[in-house]
Amino acid sequence: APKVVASVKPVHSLVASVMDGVATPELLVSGGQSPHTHSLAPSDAAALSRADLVVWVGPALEAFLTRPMANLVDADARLRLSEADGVRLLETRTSGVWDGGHGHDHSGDGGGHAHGEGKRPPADRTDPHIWLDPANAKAVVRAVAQRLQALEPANADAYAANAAATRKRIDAVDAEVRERIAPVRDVPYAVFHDAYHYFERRYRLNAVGSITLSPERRPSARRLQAIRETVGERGAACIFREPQFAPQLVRTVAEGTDVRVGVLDPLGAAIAPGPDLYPKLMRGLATSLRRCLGGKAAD
Amino acid sequence: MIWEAAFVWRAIMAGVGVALVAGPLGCFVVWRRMAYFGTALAHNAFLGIALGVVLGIDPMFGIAAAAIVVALLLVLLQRQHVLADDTLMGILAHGGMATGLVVLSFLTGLRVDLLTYLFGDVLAVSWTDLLWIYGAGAVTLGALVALWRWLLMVSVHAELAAAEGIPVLLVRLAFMLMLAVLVAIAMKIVGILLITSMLIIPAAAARRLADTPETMAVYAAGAGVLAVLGGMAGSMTWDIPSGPAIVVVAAILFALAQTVGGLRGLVRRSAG
Amino acid sequence: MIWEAAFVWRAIMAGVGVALVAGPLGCFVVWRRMAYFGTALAHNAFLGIALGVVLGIDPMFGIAAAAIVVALLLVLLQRQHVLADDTLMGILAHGGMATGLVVLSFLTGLRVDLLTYLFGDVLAVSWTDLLWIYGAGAVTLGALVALWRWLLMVSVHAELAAAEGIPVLLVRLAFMLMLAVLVAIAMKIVGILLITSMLIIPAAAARRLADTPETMAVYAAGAGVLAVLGGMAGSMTWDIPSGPAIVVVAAILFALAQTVGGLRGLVRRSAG
Amino acid sequence: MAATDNAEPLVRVRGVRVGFSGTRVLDDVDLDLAPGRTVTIIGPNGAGKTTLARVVLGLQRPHAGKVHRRKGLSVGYVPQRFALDWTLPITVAHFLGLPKRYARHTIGAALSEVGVGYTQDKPVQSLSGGEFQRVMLARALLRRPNLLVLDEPMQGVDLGGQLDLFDLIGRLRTQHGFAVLMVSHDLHLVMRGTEEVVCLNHHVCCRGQPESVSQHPEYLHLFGTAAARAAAVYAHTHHHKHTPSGEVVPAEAGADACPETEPQ
Amino acid sequence: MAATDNAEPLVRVRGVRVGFSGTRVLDDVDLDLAPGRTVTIIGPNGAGKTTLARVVLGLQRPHAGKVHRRKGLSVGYVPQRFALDWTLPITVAHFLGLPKRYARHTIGAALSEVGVGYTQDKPVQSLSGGEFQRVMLARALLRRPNLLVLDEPMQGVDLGGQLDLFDLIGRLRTQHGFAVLMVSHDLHLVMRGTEEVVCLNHHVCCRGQPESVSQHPEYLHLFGTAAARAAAVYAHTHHHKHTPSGEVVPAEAGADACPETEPQ
Ligand SMILES: Nc1ncnc2c1ncn2[C@@H]1O[C@H](COP(=O)(O)OP(=O)(O)OP(=O)(O)O)[C@@H](O)[C@H]1O
Ligand SMILES: Nc1ncnc2c1ncn2[C@@H]1O[C@H](COP(=O)(O)OP(=O)(O)OP(=O)(O)O)[C@@H](O)[C@H]1O
Ligand SMILES: [Mg+2]
Ligand SMILES: [Mg+2]
Ligand SMILES: [Zn+2]
Repeated sequence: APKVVASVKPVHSLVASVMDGVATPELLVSGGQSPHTHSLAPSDAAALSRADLVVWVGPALEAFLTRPMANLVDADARLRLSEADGVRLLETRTSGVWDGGHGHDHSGDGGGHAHGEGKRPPADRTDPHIWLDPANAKAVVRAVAQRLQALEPANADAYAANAAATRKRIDAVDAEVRERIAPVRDVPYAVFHDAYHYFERRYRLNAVGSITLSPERRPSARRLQAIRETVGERGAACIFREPQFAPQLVRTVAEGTDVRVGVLDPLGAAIAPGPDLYPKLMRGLATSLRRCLGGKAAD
Repeated sequence: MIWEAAFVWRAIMAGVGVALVAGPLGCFVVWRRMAYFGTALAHNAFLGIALGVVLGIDPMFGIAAAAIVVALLLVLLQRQHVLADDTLMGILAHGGMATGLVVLSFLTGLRVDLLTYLFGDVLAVSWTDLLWIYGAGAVTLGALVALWRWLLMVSVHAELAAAEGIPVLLVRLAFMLMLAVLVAIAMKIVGILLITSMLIIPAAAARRLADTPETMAVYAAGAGVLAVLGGMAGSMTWDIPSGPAIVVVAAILFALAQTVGGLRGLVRRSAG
Repeated sequence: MIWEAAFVWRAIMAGVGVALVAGPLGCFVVWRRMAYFGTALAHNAFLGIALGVVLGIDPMFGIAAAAIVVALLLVLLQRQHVLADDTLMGILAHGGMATGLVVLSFLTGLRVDLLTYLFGDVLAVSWTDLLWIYGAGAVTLGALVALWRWLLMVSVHAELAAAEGIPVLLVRLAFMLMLAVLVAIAMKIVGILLITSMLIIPAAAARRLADTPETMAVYAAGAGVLAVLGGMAGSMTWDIPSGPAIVVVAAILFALAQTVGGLRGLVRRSAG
Repeated sequence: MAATDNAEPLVRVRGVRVGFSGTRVLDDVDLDLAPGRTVTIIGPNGAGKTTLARVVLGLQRPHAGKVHRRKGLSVGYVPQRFALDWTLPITVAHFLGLPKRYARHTIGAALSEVGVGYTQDKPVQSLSGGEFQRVMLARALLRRPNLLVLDEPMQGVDLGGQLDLFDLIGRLRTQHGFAVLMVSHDLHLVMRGTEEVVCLNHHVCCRGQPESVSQHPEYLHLFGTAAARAAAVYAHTHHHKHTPSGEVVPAEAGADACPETEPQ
Repeated sequence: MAATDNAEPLVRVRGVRVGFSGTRVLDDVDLDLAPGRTVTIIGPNGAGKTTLARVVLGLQRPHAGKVHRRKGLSVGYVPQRFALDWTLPITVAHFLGLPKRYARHTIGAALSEVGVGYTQDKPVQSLSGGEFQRVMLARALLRRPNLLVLDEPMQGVDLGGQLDLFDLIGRLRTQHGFAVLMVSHDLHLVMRGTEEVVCLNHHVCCRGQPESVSQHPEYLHLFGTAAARAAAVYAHTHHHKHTPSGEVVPAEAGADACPETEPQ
């Protein structure tokens, strides 16, 4: 079987699902490690240099992999998902306050355009959280399966079957999430960092804004106040923090309002890696949203 | 209006609190060539967190412990008189950070948010944080005032001070610990970028305008407060992060002071 | 076995190449109290990247430009003789970083991963990278050897050197630029943690054992090479990240040298 | 130790030995410093004078022997070399008030007494060499110490100033009764107002009152020609060579060459 | 400028003025340094002697006036104050080979000539005060300069050493024909082997050959008593006060007090 390496947990889960019963792909960033501060151990480097296929999203997410991908991995073993066929990319939003509107395509301030093939955003402006849209997840599965089939024609059938099954599971979880979220779809909420654009668009959620564009960029007083005002004006019910980042900023925004604080885990930090991680992750997001927006605060 | 938001006032109060202590303390950092100290502590925060996890204690205590160990090691290594302080701090900084990374690599599954320590966030300061800042600040300032003349004497000439009966080693140690505690607390709350900047930059800006150590300390505190107010105003007017905005204003004040100091020197000379 | 993998050999060669240049250059960093310089450049990488984006050029050139600006500003500020180098570098480091962050905050939607530069990765070195390292290394070493005695003289006593006709400012500038170029290139390839450590720690370890500047330079290069070999071996054996492993071994060598140096001092004294 | 019987010494040094990397700098040195008395150490360059002063001050740990300092000793010290960099903004007046604060007029008076009243508000770093020595002396005297340790305090001080400062030290010593340990090369000046002279060349070559020491064969051996030549300097033509420690005294002229030195 | 007609001077200083924060340290100073000749600057502490030496060396930019240095001038310099810290491991022999390398025996010979041959392999930082001055002098002489600038080079050197070193400098000057600019307080020593003496107290008070200068009213005004007292030091009792620059010469005794000084 081909030696396959995947970068982060959600990607790894999709790949593992396609390879189910054939082999197990290796995971680079395990546990709750951040792809930001990861440094390669020799075993990682060895795995990369031996790999027949390395699946990652792209430099916007796994910056630490940029040079290893170029220098350790054979050119024909690289699979950059942000360039894969069928993956619809979004540009990162430039403003922290969105006009919501259930994920319709809005241009202008706070916009962030969808890009089909042919007009991709530049790499450093790509929103890398592509797996949060099940349609993209299916595109990923298709791309991975294609590559695996080409790599190992002997198992082509198995991969095809697995891919089909995975897509089916994705559809199922997609429906499940949609259904679970439906009651709270119109409830406004805010998030810590702008990681859920794909998810919002897919499920037409009413997210009103994020505290920061990405965790390493600190918000300005003005933006913080703007998000506070938006939260107040739009009557947001919840604001969601993330497990790996300190909760103070979220508390500051929630302060003095009756906004509840919830937790969203877009990377599956707390879930065991494997084919089941992806559905669990998506369901987890839905559950968290549903629970908080429906009236229960976390922590 | 934005000025009405409590978090803005807390941020300003936190910044001012840090500036008031960091200014005078930073003068000694500048005189004693210890600009690297904050960075050295920050690098060791990594190790502190790892230690905290291994020992099962709060990472904050791990960080404080690492800071104190760094301070002690530094005083110990200084006694050799063969390497300059910045070299020693560089070794401690990088050695500590590398050790922390190695330890962390064994503790897989551990979550370390380095960025929080690097950038912190004045905007996320809570009332409890303010208590910590002003509490630790008052203690530090008190100790600084109490030790002021001894510290100065040791900075002027350590051997002379020792000959005259000042317990040089203890004074040094006390200073390091003051600094370590302040940096460790402030690092957690406002981030290492802001606290080390507030230590160095206002003190350096004050240098050209001051004639005595005391005026320099007062000017440094003043420059720090100005930087906080200016930076916060900038952060509220334009969409720029507060910590960096404060540091940039401090750097601008430094550049201004350099220019003013230079001009004053010119005027004096032509008068001579 | 893993030792057969080409990337391991490339990593060792890169490490050895960096160590051979960083050792001798690092001696001057230690003598001239410039341990902070690498960190200052690294902090300004942010600004460099932002500049690169604004000007639409490769971030690598932006970083190199920022490094050169920092070096020039430092030489300029040094001429005032009022603030120590570490303070100046601290100001440049934090001021530059904060400015970079502010500029980036206007470039909305741009993602910059600073930490990549912090940690770099020796294991991901390509053959082209090796060429860069050895090329820049050879140029730097050549310039260092050519300027060696002048640089030494300026380090001993800048005024004396100036009186005797050495172009002090040019020599300083040349040194800063050498350092800036080396650090900028190595930062991109092996990360700032590794390059600044390799500058400071082996040189500091060599200090206690050396009697002349030249032996110190040679010992520093040797200690660096040892650290690379030891660190890589440790990294392979326990599967820990290579960069930090090398730094930890260097720190251990430093501690050993301190002990040996201390013992030697004792022996000599009792013989006296 | 004839002269030290009348009072418990402030500092008592016995059999002290100091070595640096293979060479013995001080060998079996005894010294007593009693209140109100001046001891002057003379000796060629590299003889260990500064090292001995540092031993007395507790700055250099002796590798053998004993040093006993009286409790509550307060020290005024003028080190031989001292450079302050510009990072610290500090005026002369402020420097004199470290670590103990004094009234401004006290400081002004102390500075005027050493002849540099006009430097009061100058940055310490801007002083000329001689001004700086005077300021250091003023600071040491201002502390009203029990023990004043002066390591070549007249370096760079102009000639008129040297005489005045010697007199000033003598006057204050009489007034306040402190002990003085002085290192000096100027034999003429040394011989005035000192109770005991110690000729040091790694070991104590000879010691005693100035008059008796200047007759001592060891003293003449070390300084005789120099002293004679200094007096005859105008008319002098040079045709012999006199080099300092390690070269002037032949190697075998070590401890054995000093039978006159009192054993410990 | 009588003495400078025979050769183009190595350095020509004209009407130089230097001021620091409100005080004028040098005022309208002229100076010529010609090959093979020694010029000695004497003056009280704070008179501006070091500042003038630094102007000659190009280390201090004059705020008015002109300094012309001959092209290709090679300089040997012994600064007044200089401390080296321990971060740099450097032996005396190595220090002498900076920036130009010399054969080890050349270095050894140069060190022996100033009486510290035994320090060759010691770290520079470990030297005693006098040893260090001697090493600095050896280094300056070794460079075989056109111009030797010595700022109180005998500080901390023992008395025998001072005489020998003065003789050495004189001998080498005769051999190699370099110019010497010397700052010194020791009037006795100064008067030997110098062609020109400049009495400086911010402005040039008087100048000329040693014999004529020592008769000059300005000279006597500045140094008369000191010189007399130094000679009579053993028998001397002190009852008048003589303070240095800024205090000794009353404020109105500025440039006007020197009618004898040749106008520029
Ligand atoms: N830290 C040290 N390491 C090595 N050698 C030292 C150290 N300190 C002093 N020495 C050596 O000890 C000897 C005595 O030094 P010391 O300073 O006591 O001499 P000194 O009598 O004060 O001379 P001077 O009259 O020149 O000041 C010198 O030869 C010096 O080189
Ligand atoms: N950088 C400076 N800033 C301010 N004042 C200065 C500076 N350098 C020198 N001075 C002042 O200028 C005056 C002359 O100094 P200079 O060193 O030239 O005196 P000098 O004649 O060499 O005295 P000495 O015999 O004591 O060495 C002194 O009063 C000194 O305080
Ligand atoms: Mg001495
Ligand atoms: Mg002088
Ligand atoms: Zn003679």
